[in-house]
Amino acid sequence: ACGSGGDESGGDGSVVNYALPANATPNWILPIGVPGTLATHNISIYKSLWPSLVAFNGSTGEVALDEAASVAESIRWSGDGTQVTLALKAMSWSDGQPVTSRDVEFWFNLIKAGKDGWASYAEGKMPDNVTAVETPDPSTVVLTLDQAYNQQWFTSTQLTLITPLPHHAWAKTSDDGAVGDGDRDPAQARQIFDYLVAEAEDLASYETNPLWDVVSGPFTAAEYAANGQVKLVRNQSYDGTDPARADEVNLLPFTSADAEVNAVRAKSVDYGYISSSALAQEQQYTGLGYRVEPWTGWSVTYMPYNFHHPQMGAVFSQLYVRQALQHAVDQVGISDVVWHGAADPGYGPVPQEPASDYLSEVQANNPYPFDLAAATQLFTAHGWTPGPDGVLACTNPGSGPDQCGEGVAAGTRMELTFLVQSGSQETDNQFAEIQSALQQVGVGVYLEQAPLNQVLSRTVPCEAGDPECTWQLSYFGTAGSWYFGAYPTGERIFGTGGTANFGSYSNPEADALLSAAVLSNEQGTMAQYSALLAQDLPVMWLPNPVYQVSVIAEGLTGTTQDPGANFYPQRWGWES
Amino acid sequence: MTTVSATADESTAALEVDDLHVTFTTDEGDVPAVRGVRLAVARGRVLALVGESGSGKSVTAMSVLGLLPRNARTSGRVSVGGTDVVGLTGEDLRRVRGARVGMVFQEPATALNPSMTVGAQVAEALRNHGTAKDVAAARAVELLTEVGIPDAAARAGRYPHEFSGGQRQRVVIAIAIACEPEVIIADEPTTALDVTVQAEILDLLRRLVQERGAALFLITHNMGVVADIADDVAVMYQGRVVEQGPVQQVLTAPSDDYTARLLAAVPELPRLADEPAAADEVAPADGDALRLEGVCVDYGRGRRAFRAVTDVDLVVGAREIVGVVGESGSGKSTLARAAVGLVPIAAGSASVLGSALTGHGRRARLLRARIGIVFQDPAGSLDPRMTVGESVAEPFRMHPDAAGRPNRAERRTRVTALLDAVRLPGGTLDRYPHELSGGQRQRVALARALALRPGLLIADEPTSALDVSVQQQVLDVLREVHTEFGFGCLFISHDLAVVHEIADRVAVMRGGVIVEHGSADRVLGAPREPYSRALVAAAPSLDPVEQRRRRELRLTAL
Amino acid sequence: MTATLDGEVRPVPRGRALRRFLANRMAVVGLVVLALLVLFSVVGPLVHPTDQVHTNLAEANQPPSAAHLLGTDSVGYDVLGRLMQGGQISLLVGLSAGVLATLIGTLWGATAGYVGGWVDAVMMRVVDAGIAIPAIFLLLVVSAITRPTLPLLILVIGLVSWLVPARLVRAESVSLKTREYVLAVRAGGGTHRRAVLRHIVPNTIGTVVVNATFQVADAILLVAYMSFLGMGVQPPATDWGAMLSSGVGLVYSGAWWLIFPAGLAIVAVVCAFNFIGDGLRDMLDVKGKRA
Amino acid sequence: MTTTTMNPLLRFVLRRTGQAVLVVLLVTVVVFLLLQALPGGPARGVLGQTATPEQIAAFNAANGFDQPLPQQYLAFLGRLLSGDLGDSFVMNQPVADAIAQRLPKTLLLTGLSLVVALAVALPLGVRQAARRGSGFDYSATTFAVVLYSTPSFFLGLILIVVLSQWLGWFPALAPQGRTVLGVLAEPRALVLPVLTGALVAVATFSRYARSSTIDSLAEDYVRTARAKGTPEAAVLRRHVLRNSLTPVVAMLGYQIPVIFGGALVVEQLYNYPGMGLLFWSSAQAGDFPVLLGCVLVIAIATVIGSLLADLLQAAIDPRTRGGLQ
Ligand SMILES: Nc1ncnc2c1ncn2[C@@H]1O[C@H](COP(=O)(O)OP(=O)(O)OP(=O)(O)O)[C@@H](O)[C@H]1O
Ligand SMILES: Nc1ncnc2c1ncn2[C@@H]1O[C@H](COP(=O)(O)OP(=O)(O)OP(=O)(O)O)[C@@H](O)[C@H]1O
Ligand SMILES: [Mg+2]
Ligand SMILES: [Mg+2]
Ligand code: NI
Repeated sequence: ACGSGGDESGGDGSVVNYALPANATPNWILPIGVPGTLATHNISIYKSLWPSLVAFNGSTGEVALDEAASVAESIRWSGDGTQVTLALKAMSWSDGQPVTSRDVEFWFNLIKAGKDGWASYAEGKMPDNVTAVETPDPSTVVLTLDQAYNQQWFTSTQLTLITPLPHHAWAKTSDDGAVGDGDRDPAQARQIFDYLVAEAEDLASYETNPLWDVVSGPFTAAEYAANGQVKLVRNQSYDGTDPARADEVNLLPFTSADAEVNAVRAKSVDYGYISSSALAQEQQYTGLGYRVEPWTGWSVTYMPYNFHHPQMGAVFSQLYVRQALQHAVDQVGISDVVWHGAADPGYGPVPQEPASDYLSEVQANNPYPFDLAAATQLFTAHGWTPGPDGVLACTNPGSGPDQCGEGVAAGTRMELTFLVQSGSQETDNQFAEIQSALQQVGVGVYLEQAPLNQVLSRTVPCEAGDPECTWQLSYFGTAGSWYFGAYPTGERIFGTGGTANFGSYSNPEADALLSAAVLSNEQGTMAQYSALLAQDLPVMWLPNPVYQVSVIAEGLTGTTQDPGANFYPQRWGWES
Repeated sequence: MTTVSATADESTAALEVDDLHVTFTTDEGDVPAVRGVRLAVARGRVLALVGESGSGKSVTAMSVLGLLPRNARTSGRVSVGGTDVVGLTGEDLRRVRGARVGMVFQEPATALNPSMTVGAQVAEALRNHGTAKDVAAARAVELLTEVGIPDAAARAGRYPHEFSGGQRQRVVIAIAIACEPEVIIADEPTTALDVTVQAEILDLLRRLVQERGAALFLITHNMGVVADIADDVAVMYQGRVVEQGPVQQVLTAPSDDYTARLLAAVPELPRLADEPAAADEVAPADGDALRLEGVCVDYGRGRRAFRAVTDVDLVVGAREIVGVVGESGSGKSTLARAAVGLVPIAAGSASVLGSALTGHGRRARLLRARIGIVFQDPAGSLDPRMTVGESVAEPFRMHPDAAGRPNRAERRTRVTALLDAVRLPGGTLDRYPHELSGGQRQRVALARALALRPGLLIADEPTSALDVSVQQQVLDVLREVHTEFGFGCLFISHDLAVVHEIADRVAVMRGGVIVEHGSADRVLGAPREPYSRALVAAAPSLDPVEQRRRRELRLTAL
Repeated sequence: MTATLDGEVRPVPRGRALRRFLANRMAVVGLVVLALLVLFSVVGPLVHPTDQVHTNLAEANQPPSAAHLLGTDSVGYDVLGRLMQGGQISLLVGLSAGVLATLIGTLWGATAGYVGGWVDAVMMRVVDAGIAIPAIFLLLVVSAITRPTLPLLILVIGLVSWLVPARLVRAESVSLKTREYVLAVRAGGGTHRRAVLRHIVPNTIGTVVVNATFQVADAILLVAYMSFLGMGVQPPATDWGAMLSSGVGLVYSGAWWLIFPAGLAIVAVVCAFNFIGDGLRDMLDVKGKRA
Repeated sequence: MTTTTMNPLLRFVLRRTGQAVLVVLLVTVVVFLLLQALPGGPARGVLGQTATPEQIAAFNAANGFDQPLPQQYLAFLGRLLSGDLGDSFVMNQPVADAIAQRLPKTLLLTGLSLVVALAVALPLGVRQAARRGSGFDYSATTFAVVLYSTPSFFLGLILIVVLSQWLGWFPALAPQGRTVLGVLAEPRALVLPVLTGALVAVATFSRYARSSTIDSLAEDYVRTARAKGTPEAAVLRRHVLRNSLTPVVAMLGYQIPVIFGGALVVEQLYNYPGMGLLFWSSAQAGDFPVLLGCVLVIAIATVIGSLLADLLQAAIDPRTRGGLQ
C-alpha cells in the first residue's frame, strides 16, 4: 500500500494515528444503526466504508452539503416540493460492481421492513415520509414524499440517513444464500435485515466476514478488533470524489483520558485530545509539535426543569422563577474560568458556534445576563422573602402580578435539588459556582451527583404522581446535552410530548414554530423559535462544552472538525 | 563412677565462666539476675548447677551462647575451650553455637518451631555445620532413636505439637547433641521426663561425656539426678554461686546454709521392697471429685488416628489426691485433658464433681469454676500479654459469684496472697510471663489454679521446674490448702518421690492404659507390675549406695 | 525468701504501658503530627478565616501569593483554608471509618476463627461474599438510593472495609485458639467472650494495628473515589482526598499548589497513624524486644 | 465418619467447593437485588437520550425487565447453567467473550505485580523486623507508608512523569497486544504498570510481614535455632518467615478479588483494557449482563482465593490443620 499512497499525501509516513474518546470502542460496522450503537465513532467509521447518499455536515467549517462525500451527484426538488430526484455519481464497489440506484432502493426496502429495529427511526419521519422510491435508470433515484417539507430540513436530516448498500453482495438471508431481488418482498426484506444485523452483532467476526469487504467508501477496514482497535486502509478501487489521503488510519482505543494524554505526550498519536484544564498550558503541547484546537459541537447544553415535579413543578412553571435562576448563572465566567475557554455560553435552543442563520439576535445577546441583583429583585417582587437561614420562602401566595404565582403554596421554600452527572472536575466546579451564586440570591441548592447513566435513567418525562417523578433539575451535559443533526430543530427536546422533552415543557407557540420549521420553507422560522425559547427558558441554559480539545500533529491536514462530532479520516493527510 | 581423671587440669576447662554479671533492664528498673558467677567444667566431666528457682541458672547458661534477650546487659568472661565467647558476634559466634556448645532449653514446648517437622529441626543443627542434606536427615532419625523416640523414622516427619511434653524435650536434646559438641549445656533436660526415660537420657549424656570427652553443664533441681551423674556441683542462690565442689562433698557435707536447706527438702522414696505386695483397693470416701469410666481418647482421624488413652477407669475422691505416674507419652496429660473436656472422649464417660462436664452453658461454667488446672507447660498456658497479676486474677473475673465479687483492690490483695502462698514475691504481680524463670511461671500457673479454691485440681507436673526447697514449700502449701478445703486432686508427675509424698493413691500408666493402681505406699514401695517396678527402680536416689542398687535393679528388670 | 526479689522489683506504677508508648520516639512524633493536623483543621480556620462557601471565579487559579499563601483553586477558594476545612472531614471520616471497620472486622474474624466449624464457615463465606461484591458497585447503588451525609459516609466506608481485618484476624485466631492459654480459659470455665476479647484479640494486636492504620488511609482515599461516583461530601465542603484527586489532573499544568498540599497532608496523617500504631503495638506488646 | 478413608485434604476441598457454589449464588442474588435498587433501570442509560419510548419498551421486553424479579433471576440462573452469560447491552459482544478477552490480561498484569511485590516486601519486612528500631527500619516504614498513602492514580502518574516523560526509560502505555503472548512480547512496556500495581502491595505486605516477624522473633524456637548455630539469614528464612506469613497469606487470599477492583487504576492509566475497567465501565453504563458476569467471575475468584489462602495457611501452620477436618 505504501507505494501507491505516496503520490496523494506525500511525506514519509502515510499513516495517521487517531485517538478515540476514552473508553469508546468501535463496535458496530453495519451502516444501519440499531439502538445503542449510534456512537459517533461507529458512524464515522462506517461512513468512511459506506458513504451516505447525501452528506450534510460541518466538515468544511460550516454546516452545509458535503458534495465530495455524497454518493449523489445532484439533488433536484420538484416544484411542489413533494418529489426529490437524486442522480448518482459513477462509482463502483470495491469488487468492481457499479454503485446503482438499485443499491439505494435496497436500503429503502430493508429500512421499511425493519424500521422498528432501526435506531434512527422516528414515527412519521424517514422512511414513513417517503411514499415511493423509483429507479428510472441505474444512476437516478426519485423519491415521492407524503407532503412538502422544508427542503433544508429534509436534505440535512432525512436524505442523510440513506446509504447505498451493496445489493449484489448483501441481498441474501444467510452466508451462502443466493443473492436476488427478495428484498422487494417486505417479509424477505425483513429476513435480510435480520441477517445483516445478526452478522453485525458478531463483533469477533468483523475481520473475517466477507460481507464487510464490499465497500464503496475511500477505506476498507483491514482490522476491526473486539477491543476497539480499527485499522482503515485505502480502498484501492475507490473511484469517487473523496479519496483517502493517507494510506492507513489507525483508530486507537483508550481506557482513559489520562492514558490518552500520556500517548499524546509520547507522540504516539497524531490526532488526540487533552483535558480542557490543559488549555492553560497550551504551549506544552505546541512545544511537542501539536496544534491545540477545541472541537466545538453543534450542540446545546442545559438543565431541564421538571415541570411535573409534585412540589416544585408549580414553582418552575413561573417564568419569573426561571428568569431569576437564569440570571444567577455566570455563563461567561464559567466558560472562561471553569472550562478554561473550552465551553461557549449558550442562551437558547440553537447552537451558537459556529454562527448560523438559525440563531436569533435575542438569543445571541442573552436576554438574562448574569445579575444577582436582578435575580433577587425578581423573587422579592413576587412575594418571596428570605427566612432566618437565608433561604427564600413564598410569603405572598396567589396568582397576582406581585405574588408567588399559581399553585405555589405559602411557605414553599426555594430549595432545589440538582441531579448532576459526576466524574468531571469541570462539572463539579461549574455547579459549585452556580450553587454559590444561587445561595447568594437565597436559593438553596443540593447537588445530588451520580454517574451519567444514572442521571439519564432517572431523568424521565413523568407525571406528578409517578414514583420516578422525584427529580427537579437534571444535568447530563458534561459533553454537551444535545447534539443536533445538521438542522437544529428541537421538536424532540422542547416539543410537547417530545421523546427527549424530559421536563415535559409545553408551549403551543413553540410547537407551532417547530412544526413550521420542518414543514415550511419560510425563512426565519428557526430564528423566531430561537428567540422564543431563549426568552421562555424551557430549561436552564448553560455553557456548551466543546466536544473535545483536540491536539493535532503539525503537518496533519484535513482535520477541520465537524461540529456534528463526526470525523472524516479520508481527509487526513500529511503536508508534503 | 567416672574413669576419666577427676582432677582435670584447670586450664583445659572446656567451659569457664568468670565473674559473670547479668542485669535485665525492665520497665520497673534493673533486675540483677546473675551477680558474679564463677564456674568451670572440664572435658569429660559433669558439673551440676542447682539452686533456687529464679536464682539465675538459666540466665547463666544462656549467656554462654549469647542468647539472652536484648534487655540483658552482660559483663564478665565466658570461655569455651579457651575462646572468649562473650564478645563474639556474627559468624564467629555462630560457629560456636551448636557445634562446640550444644544447648538444651528448659521449656521444650516453646523451644521447637511449630511449623517445621521435628526431623528437619534436628537435621538443621547438623546442616548448619556442614553436613550434607541427606546425611543429616538420616542422622536425625538416628539421633531421635538415640534419645528414645519410638518409631523415629516415621515421627521425624511429624510436627512438635504432635509430641508429648517428654518427647519434645528429647527432641531438644537430640538437637543439642547432634554435632557432638565439646560442651553440652542442659537446662533441666529431664524435667518433663518420666524416671525411666530420664535414666536413659542420663545414660546417654553420661555416655557422651565418657566416650567423647564432652563437658556437661547440667542445670537441674533433681538431687537424685545430681547424685547420679554429676562430678561437681555448684549451688546458686540469688544470682550467686554459694557453694561449689565435688558431688560427694556437697551432697553429704554441705557447707552453705542454703545448700543444707535444699538437701533437707529432697523427698525420698521408700526403699523398694523386693517382693510385690498384695493388691489393696482403697475405696474413696465421701463422693468423688472425678470419675472416669472406660475412657478412650483418640488423636487425629482416619488413617492418622491414634489412640492415646485406652479404656481407663479412674476415680478421684472428693478429698483425695491421686497421683498418676508413668512413661513419657503414656497419655497422662491426655487423660487430664480428657477429664476436663479439653479433648473429646472417644468412648467412656467422665464426670466431675458428680456431673458430666459437657457444653459451655452456665451450668458447665459454674462447674468449671470448681476445677483448677495446672498445665504441664507453664510457658504456654500463660497469656504472654497479661501480667502475672492479671492472669492469676482472671478466675475471679471469670466467676465473680464463686469468688465473692471482689473489687479491684480485693483482687489485688488476694492475688498477692496467692502468689505469696506459692512463694512468689509480691513484685512478680506486674511482670509478664517472659520475664520470669521457668519455676516462677510454674508457680504462677499453680496460684491461678488455686485461686477459686477448687473442688477438683488437675495438676500436670506442677512442680517439675522447681528446685526442691521451693517444691517442698509448694507441696506444703498444696497440702495445707487440701486439708483446709479438701479438694480432689489428680496429680501428674514423673517425680515418684513427690507423688509418694503427696498422693493417697497412685495410678501407673503405660501406653495409654493404667497398668497398676493402689495406695501410694504400696505401688511405689512394692509394685506388682514389672513396668512399675522398673519405673520405681529408675528413680534416682540421693544416697549414692541406694542409687547404685536401683540402677542395677533397673537393668535387670529391663 | 520473699525478700529475694522484693528488693529488685519495685511494684509497677500505673501507666507502664503509657511509658512504653512514650519510649517509642517515632510514635510520639506521630502523635504530635496528628495533634498538629487536628489543630490545623479545627483551630486553623479561626486563625486564618477564609470564605469557603462562596466561589470567586475572578480569583481562580492563582498561584501562591501573600493574599493566598497556597494560592486558589479553580473556582477561587483559598487553598490553605480549604485544606483546613477538608482536614476536618478527612480526619473525622478516616478515623471513624477506620475504627468502625477495625472493630467490626476484628470481632467478626476473632469469633469466626475461635468458634470454628460451621459457624466459622458461614461467617467467613459471608466475608467472601462481601469481598466478592466489589465495593465500587455497592457505593454506586448506595449513592443512587440515598443522599450522602457524613455519618452515612462513615458507615458505608466502615461497612465496605471491615472484611479485610476480619479475614486477617480470623487467620490468626485459628492458630491462637490452639494455644494453651486459651485452652486454660476454656477449661477454667471462662466464657467464650472472655477467650475472644481478652486473649485472642489482644494477641492479634500487631496485625490489627497495622491494618487499622491502612484502614485510616483507605477511608481517606475512598472518600475521594466516592466523590467521583457522586457520593462524596456535599459541596461546598470538601476533603483532602477529593482535593488531591481533582488536583491530579493538573499534574502537567504546573499547578503544584493544587496537588501537593493535599497529597502531603494525606501522607502526613497516614504516616502519623502508622507510627502511632507502632507505638500502640509496643505498648501492648510485652514480648517484643525493644532496642 | 462414613468417609473416614477419604483424604482429609480432598474432603476439605470438596466441602469448600460446595460452600463456594453457595457463596456465588448468594452474591448473584445480592447483586440482582442491588441492581433492582438502582432507580431508573438501564434502558435510557444504554440507549441514550434519543431513544423513543417504544425503543425503551422493546429493550425492557427483550431483556425481561418487565418480568417479576424472581423470574428474572431464575431465567438468569437457567442461562448460566447452560453456560450462557448473555450479551452485553453496550459492547455488541457476548459477555463471555468480553471476559475471556480481558481476564487473562488482567491476571497476567496483576499476577506479575503480586509476585514482584511479594519478592520485595517479604525480605524487606523481615529485615526491618530484624533491625527493628534502626534507621533502616524507620526509613523503610516511612517509605512504605508514603507509598501506601499515595493514591495509586497519583503514584502512577508520578511514575509516568519521571520514568517515562523525563527519563524516557519505559513507555507510558502498557503493551497493546491483543493476547497474553502479545503482551509478553513487550516486556519494557510492562514495567510501569507492574510497578504501579506492585508498589502499593509492597507497602501493604511489608508492613504485615514486619509486624508478624516481630512477634515471631520473640519466640523461643528462634532462640533454639540460634543456639544450634543457624546463620541469622537462615533463622529468618526458615524459622521466622514462615511463621510470620499468616497475615500475609490471609491478605493474599483477599488480594485475588482486589485484583479486579485495584487493577482499574492501572488499566486506566496505562491503557490496558482488563477486568477492572470492564467492571467499572459496565457499572457506569448500566450494562447489567456484563456486571453480573464480572461479579460472577470475581466471586469465583474470591472463593478460590480464600480457599487457596486457607490451604496455604494450613501448610504453614500445622497446628491449625485440625481445622481442615
Ligand atoms: N527477660 C527478663 N526480664 C527480666 N527479668 C528476667 C528476665 N528473664 C529472667 N529474669 C529474671 O532473672 C532471674 C533469673 O532467672 P533464671 O531464668 O535464670 O532462673 P532459674 O534459676 O533458671 O530458675 P528456674 O529454676 O525457675 O528455671 C529471675 O528472677 C527472673 O525473674
Ligand atoms: N495433638 C496431638 N496429636 C497427635 N498425637 C498427640 C497429640 N498430643 C499428644 N499426642 C500423642 O499422644 C500420646 C500421649 O501424649 P500425652 O501428652 O498425654 O503424654 P504424657 O503422658 O503427658 O507424656 P509426658 O510425660 O511426656 O508429658 C503421645 O504419644 C503423644 O505423641
Ligand atoms: Mg531456669
Ligand atoms: Mg504430659
Ligand atoms: Ni461452645
